[in-house]
Amino acid sequence: MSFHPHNSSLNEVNGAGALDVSLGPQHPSTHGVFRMNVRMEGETITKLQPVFGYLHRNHEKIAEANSWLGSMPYTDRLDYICPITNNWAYARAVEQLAGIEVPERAEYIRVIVGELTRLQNHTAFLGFILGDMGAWGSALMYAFREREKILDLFEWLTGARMMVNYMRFGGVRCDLPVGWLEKARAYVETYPAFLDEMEQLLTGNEILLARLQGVGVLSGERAINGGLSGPVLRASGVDYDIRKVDAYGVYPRLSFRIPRGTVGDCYDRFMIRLLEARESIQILQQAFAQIPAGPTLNPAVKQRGFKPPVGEAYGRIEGPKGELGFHLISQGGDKPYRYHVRPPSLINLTLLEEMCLGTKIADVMVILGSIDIVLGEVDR
Amino acid sequence: MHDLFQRLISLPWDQAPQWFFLFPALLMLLAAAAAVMLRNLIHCALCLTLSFIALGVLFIALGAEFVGFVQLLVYVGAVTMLILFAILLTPASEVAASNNPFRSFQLSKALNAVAGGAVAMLVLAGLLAAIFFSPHAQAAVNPAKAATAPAAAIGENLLNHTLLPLQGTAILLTAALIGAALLAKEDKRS
Amino acid sequence: MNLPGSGILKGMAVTAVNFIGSFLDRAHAKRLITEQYPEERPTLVETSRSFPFLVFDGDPEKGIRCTACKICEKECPPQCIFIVKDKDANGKPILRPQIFDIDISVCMGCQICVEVCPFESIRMDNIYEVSAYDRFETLVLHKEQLLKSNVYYRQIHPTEAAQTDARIEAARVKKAAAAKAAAEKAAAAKAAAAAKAAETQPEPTA
Amino acid sequence: MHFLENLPLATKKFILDLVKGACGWLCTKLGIALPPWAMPLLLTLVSILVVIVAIIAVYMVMFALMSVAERKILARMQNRYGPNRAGWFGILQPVADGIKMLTKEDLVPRGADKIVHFLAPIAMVAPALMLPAIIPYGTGMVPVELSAGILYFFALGAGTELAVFMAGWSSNNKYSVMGAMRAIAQMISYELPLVMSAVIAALVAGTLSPTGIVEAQGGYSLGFIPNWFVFTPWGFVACLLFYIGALAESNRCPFDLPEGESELVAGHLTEYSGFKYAIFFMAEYVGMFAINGLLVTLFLGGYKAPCPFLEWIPSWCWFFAKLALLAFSMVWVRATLPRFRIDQMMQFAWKFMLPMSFAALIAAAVWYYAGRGPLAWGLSALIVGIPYLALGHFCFTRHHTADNRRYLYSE
Repeated sequence: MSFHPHNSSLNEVNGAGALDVSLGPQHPSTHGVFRMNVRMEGETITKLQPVFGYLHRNHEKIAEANSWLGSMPYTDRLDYICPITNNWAYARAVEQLAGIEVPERAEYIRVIVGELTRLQNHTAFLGFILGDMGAWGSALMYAFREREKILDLFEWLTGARMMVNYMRFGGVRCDLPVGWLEKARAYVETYPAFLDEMEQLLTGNEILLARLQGVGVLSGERAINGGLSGPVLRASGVDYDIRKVDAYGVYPRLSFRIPRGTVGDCYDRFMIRLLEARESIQILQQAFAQIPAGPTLNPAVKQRGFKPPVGEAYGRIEGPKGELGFHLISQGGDKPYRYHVRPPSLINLTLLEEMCLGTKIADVMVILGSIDIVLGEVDR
Repeated sequence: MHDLFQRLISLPWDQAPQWFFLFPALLMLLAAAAAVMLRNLIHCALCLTLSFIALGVLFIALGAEFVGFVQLLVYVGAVTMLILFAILLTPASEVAASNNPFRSFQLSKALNAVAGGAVAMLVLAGLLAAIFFSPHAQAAVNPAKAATAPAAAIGENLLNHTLLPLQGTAILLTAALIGAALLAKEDKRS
Repeated sequence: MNLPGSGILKGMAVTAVNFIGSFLDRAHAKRLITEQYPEERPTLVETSRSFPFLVFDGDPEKGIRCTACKICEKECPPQCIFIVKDKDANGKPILRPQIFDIDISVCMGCQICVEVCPFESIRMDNIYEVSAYDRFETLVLHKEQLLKSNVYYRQIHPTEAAQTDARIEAARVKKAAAAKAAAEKAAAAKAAAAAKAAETQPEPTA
Repeated sequence: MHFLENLPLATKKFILDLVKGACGWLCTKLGIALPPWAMPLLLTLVSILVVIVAIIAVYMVMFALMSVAERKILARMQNRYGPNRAGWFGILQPVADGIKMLTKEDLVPRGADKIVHFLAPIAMVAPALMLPAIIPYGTGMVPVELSAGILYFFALGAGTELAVFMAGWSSNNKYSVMGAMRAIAQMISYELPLVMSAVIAALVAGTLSPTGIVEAQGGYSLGFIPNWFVFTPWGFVACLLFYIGALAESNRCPFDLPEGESELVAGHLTEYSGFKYAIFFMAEYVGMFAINGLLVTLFLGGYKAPCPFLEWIPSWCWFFAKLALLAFSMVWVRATLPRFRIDQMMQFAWKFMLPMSFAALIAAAVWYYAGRGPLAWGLSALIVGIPYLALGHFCFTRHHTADNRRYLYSE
């Protein structure tokens, strides 16, 4: 649709007094190559159509042509902000499929790296959403400063900062290096102070409150109907956390609380992340105290040439962004027959239009940011 | 060469500033003509702004700093902006109806033009009469009086001699503002 | 009731603290953690990994551990390894790669090849300056570029290399023991046979 | 120190003398008789030229320094290093940026209105460079002494709105037009409180001339507190309002909606590249310096020293020190605050800033007529304090507060 302000006006497109804008795929704040076809009256959104697939990398089909183990490094690249939890979800799905036991120490290590991932994802989220609101990067830089230190821990543990390829069927690839646990524990000690700093920078800020409160309200019922999960769902007041519901791994042995919002607007989504980060610190401290010695990998599992029995399994975990699940079908071969990812980012996006209608164009960016998507996971 | 230079330098250059007023004056007239004749409405509005600016410069050149600056502030800063806003917010179908009178010459249009010209002439004549025959204007034209702290003099005048009309204008404008706000609100509700 | 604007002032206090703190953070540990890369080289942790290389003992030609079994080629998820078995003069395959290429523009550094290799011959390097002007030729590493000595491996990954060496040594010892046992067994069998022969032989002579 | 104080004026005088001497020498050498009016006219022209060159040079240097200082300060506030590759501590970064901008391709969209697209940067930079003319930089250092100087400033400032509109509209890009619309709406809204708070200072000083306003702030009360307007209740409020208005007028965070990079890509600048973009950039910075200079003049005592024993430092140093402080604070604000939304920006202007500026006006009048003593202080503080709390409550804290949220926890 062509647009010529020279012989028309802002209000003239389709004669309906509306202006159609294609936001993205190349746009500063669509969090990657995401596109929204937006119809606006003035600056108010009257229609929004998300378009994705610009980052499609054939993940599921590649996995069906690869060995079971060979898909593990690919899962790193789904949600590249938190690769370890992607590993975990896939490993858990395969473990369910083949009925593999995981040693206790490995479960604790999984919880530790998983919660560290949650910490850095949630603080990075605070930075990203501030960026969407036009704050020039301070919160993002502070979040990334701390993320850097967590990534250093990951590098020490797994050899890579982001593309970790750490989990294995029945455990984790390698044990914690000597001194890792002490360093991680000392680091987590400093985290509450950092969260306090972030909270002081952000939560009282009048502009931020005005930008977030009452924007993109989503009722709990709609959130459930839309299949949403993770912090977005809990911000709408739904008490649903797979760590509690499925009680997988060693989570039942750790005491932690699930925060949930009451309004379901962007501010609640923002605050839920902060509160969850504080709970993650609790979990980490308990895990540091409880972690036992022992093997980290089930020696009965043959990683190379792994052939699970014929069957079907859906393994899921509570990822930092929501329910991350893998649906696997095995025909007994060395490759999955069907491999399907249930990415939280994609499912959480489905109600984007509903949240955005009637808001201003600047709010669209904030709402999109409050869902916390990573395009690697949306498009796969 | 030497003589030429001597003659050139002996020309009455100190009188030159008096002729400078021709630049803004011509610019103002040209821009005003363009504002009437151009096809593109935005171009018309921009030309109108140019003519406003030139008028402001003329005021300043005549020593009426205060009026000149107010001219710029009010006309360039506010009136033009409102005009541009109005153009951008008006649906284009209504905008497109405006046409260049010289492109499609018709007798009725020519008659319209003549009638419009006549009205314009009458208004101009009235303005000129007001300038040249009104006693206030005669007093203001006196350059000796105008040059002394124009801003202070205007303020003095407004708040002493014409306080009542000023307050009346203020009430009128406030009423207009409230009315506009109410109208806009009504429109939103329906 | 909060004073309007107090939240903004609190936020500005945080940025001010960070502004001053970034000048006070001389150790670059808390606030100013950026590494000034070309001047400051990162100190890599021992486990750090980038791309695979081939380990040899002693001589790069004779000491190459790889037997061109092609397991890594088969297991590599993005399929960036290409191996051709070497042949001797008679065209008979020998347990050595003639061509061993890794396209590091495709390699994703997952180290699955390392995990599946039964001969401890492929390991992860920690080089990180591999940019090149040509993406097709220069970034395909050939056998000559991939071959690095076990000494180098011990330098970059001491713990892991020690474990590997121990495993190889154990395997060697076991093999030697097995060979010795086999030799002894053979010798014993021979002796037994000889004894039997000796037992049976005297009869006719006796 | 007396020498330093007079340095700028002495330099100007020296140049004029030089021109005069050279001219006279040339005329006698060539045997030309000058008419009596020629030398004064020539000297007037030269002195105008000297002032113009000086203003442009000073503001260009300040722009160059600011463009690197802003990035460095912002970086430090975000715990980064900022530019440190070009020259010593990155000091040559503006040169590198300039070369980059000059060598970049100048793109004009095919559907653009080429003439207006070309004229917009010029219309932007011309008024911006004329703005600094009326600011008193030191004792006796006013480039143009105008009796209605404040008015001149706002009259020219209106020109930048037009330029932003021209840039946005002529680019024929949806983002650009939206940015232009936002720019106009924002500038019209914030012009009002800006002018109102300037009027307050002018009212108390009893003059529209910037020099007069600075001189009205001379002297010290109690021997050490300078009589700057910012140290009175009404002046403090008016100063803050003017500061916020200045942020909005110079399109800086949190009022950078016209550029609004997270929603409008770059707003009215989307289709500009190369040197035209650099000119916009420069005009914005020069405009920012100019409006900060006016703020210094109106409320921060202009070129006056903050305490009696520091008066030996040249007056123009004080002016630029205050200017630098304000520029730093603008970077600081940028490092901290997110951007307003368009409707909130408008509400803030009309529902908060405009009534507050009226309150400050009344407070100033009360302070003026109640004798400037403690009673006047208390009264005017009440007159600005109560509306502040009330408006703050009704516009912001009533709707948006962090305290009214509850978060439930489930085990």
